[in-house]
Amino acid sequence: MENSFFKLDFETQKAIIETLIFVSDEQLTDDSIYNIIINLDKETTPLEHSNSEDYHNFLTLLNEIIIKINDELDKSNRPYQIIRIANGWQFATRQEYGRIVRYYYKSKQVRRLSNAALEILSIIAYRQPITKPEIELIRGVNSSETVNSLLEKNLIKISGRKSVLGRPLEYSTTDEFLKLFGLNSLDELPEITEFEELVRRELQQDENDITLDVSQDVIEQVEAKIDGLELN
Amino acid sequence: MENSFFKLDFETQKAIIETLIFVSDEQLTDDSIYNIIINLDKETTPLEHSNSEDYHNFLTLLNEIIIKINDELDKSNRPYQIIRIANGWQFATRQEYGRIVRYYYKSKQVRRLSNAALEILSIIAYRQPITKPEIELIRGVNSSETVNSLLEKNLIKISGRKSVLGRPLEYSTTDEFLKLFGLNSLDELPEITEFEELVRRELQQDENDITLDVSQDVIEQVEAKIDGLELN
Amino acid sequence: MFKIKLQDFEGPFDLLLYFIKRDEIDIYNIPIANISHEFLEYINLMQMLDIEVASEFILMAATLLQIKAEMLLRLHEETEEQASIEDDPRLPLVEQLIEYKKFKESSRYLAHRAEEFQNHLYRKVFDAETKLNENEVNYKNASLFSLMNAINSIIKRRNNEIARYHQVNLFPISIDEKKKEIINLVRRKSRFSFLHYIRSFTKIEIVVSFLAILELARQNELKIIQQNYLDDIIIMSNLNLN
Repeated sequence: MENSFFKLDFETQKAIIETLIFVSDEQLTDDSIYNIIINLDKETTPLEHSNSEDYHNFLTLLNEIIIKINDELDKSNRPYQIIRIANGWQFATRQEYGRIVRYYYKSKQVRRLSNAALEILSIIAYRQPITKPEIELIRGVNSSETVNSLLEKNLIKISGRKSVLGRPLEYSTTDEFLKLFGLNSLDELPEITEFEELVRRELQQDENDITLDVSQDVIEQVEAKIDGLELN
Repeated sequence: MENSFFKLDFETQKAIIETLIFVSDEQLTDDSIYNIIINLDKETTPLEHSNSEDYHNFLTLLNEIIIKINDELDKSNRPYQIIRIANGWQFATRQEYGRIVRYYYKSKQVRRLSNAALEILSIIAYRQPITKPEIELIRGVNSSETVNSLLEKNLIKISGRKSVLGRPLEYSTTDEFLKLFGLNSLDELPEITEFEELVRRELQQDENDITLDVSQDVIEQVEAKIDGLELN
Repeated sequence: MFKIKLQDFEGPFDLLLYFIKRDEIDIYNIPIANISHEFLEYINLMQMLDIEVASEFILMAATLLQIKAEMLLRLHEETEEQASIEDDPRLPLVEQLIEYKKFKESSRYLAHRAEEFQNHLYRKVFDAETKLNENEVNYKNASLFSLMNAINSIIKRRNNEIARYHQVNLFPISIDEKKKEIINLVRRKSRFSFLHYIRSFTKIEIVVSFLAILELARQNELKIIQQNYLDDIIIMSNLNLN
């Protein structure tokens, strides 16, 4: 355990984990907590860690911390705690206050889709049917949790399997989605050419070479300009 | 006090308030908390309450409750508390833990506003509602791009149209603005005259001795310069 | 053409205020001849470096020349008399400058507040959803506009990543990166020579460094000193000024 997180005292570790879960806009998986903490010291994102001893020790510590936090929340009579949901951690109210929460949501309609959810919804809306690896290629980040939560919310559905290696699941939007966004059909979505361009760039794996959009003669012009500058 | 909320014991009242604030992803105003609580029993939305005795008593109780909650959060070492922001109540991390977590979340950089954006924000903050031409008059430079980006960031909003020729849009600051700068209301901003004094002190060396600074040989230089300029 | 547009390179008021502060000039007694001379030189420099000169700068140059002309006339008319403040042709400009500077100061105050407050982070995700019937739910940000915004933010994010990749090939370093590098250097060394600094740079890197230093000086992040025209430039820490 070289990482400095492990050298902190338990109270500080606990406060950091509690804060991370508090401020995250998605439920936090063990993996993502681990990555956030490891990244503190190293610049690279660790991959292939799931079997490492460090990771194993981290999981033990994390569980200990969350049990302790919930214990404290319980003892000080807080009406919420950290729960395990969709393979991640997040805050939730205790059951007995559920009625208040439900009332609050009903009256205020204050719920929001997270940014991640909106991004994924928009990608699926425009590119359906689409697989999770393709979504992640476009977004550039892991999207499993949010895809699952959108499935739960019934805003997207599994519509088939792609006939490529591994036969990954394909996702499409639902009628719920149309209703929520006030659309009669997907045709009513505005066209976004820039988005098309991005998708083309990301999904055409054959085009590995990214061409420079600055041509040789522009470079020459710049150099001529700089030569002129030195004369002055 | 007919409402049953007031008949509950303090612990339950506290838990209800804490739940409401914790559940909300925005700051909750005194009014909205009052409305939710009143509505818990009745199905109708009460209006015109703000002068009622009930409302007044409620405010006293609410303040008492929030002080108690924060006290408990403090004692049990939670890394967050309830703060007063943008005319409402909201859970937020304590400074010291926010700092640590921001450090961990390297990828999630806090948005840093450009100097131009800050200038425009302060002009709007003090002069709202204000039109873009009026902003540009003060800054002496085109400000369209930055105004648009502030709109996108939801730090300013279009609040109306000025009744002059062309009916230009008027801009005002938003609650987001208050939250970004940790303000409860615009009244918390220092008086603009304070800055004026600062500026005068800084830029005025000697207020009594004002002389013209143009001598004969400068005149010749200037004339040569003006001639040169016309050639361009 | 190779046009550079400096981001947040603010307007002519900033430039004038910079001159005034640098030379410790009394704002009510601006040496208009010197200032307009320097202002024009600056515009020339911008043109030389192919920085897009905003029309506001041209307008300000014209204003300065006009004020100068008016002062020349006054000089002829009232050689013996003491000039009164009220009809000083510089006054309207001075008032504009003060008005602007006032908000510039308050914007610094705001920046400071934001800095102080940025460590209060708000709670984001909360699970109340599982306890509700999803069909009753109305998401208040479920609008086409927010979908468009989401796409926009993907495009921006991805383009930034790709843009970074592009730059590696053409420009080894951006103005922003250069600014960071220079700031670090100034913090470490407190002063250094421009000529020494650029001795092993490519031409484009020299230009980028120069622009970065100009910008930093204008943002009051550092101080630049040049004894004589065409001399070496000394870059200095600005810490003692704050």
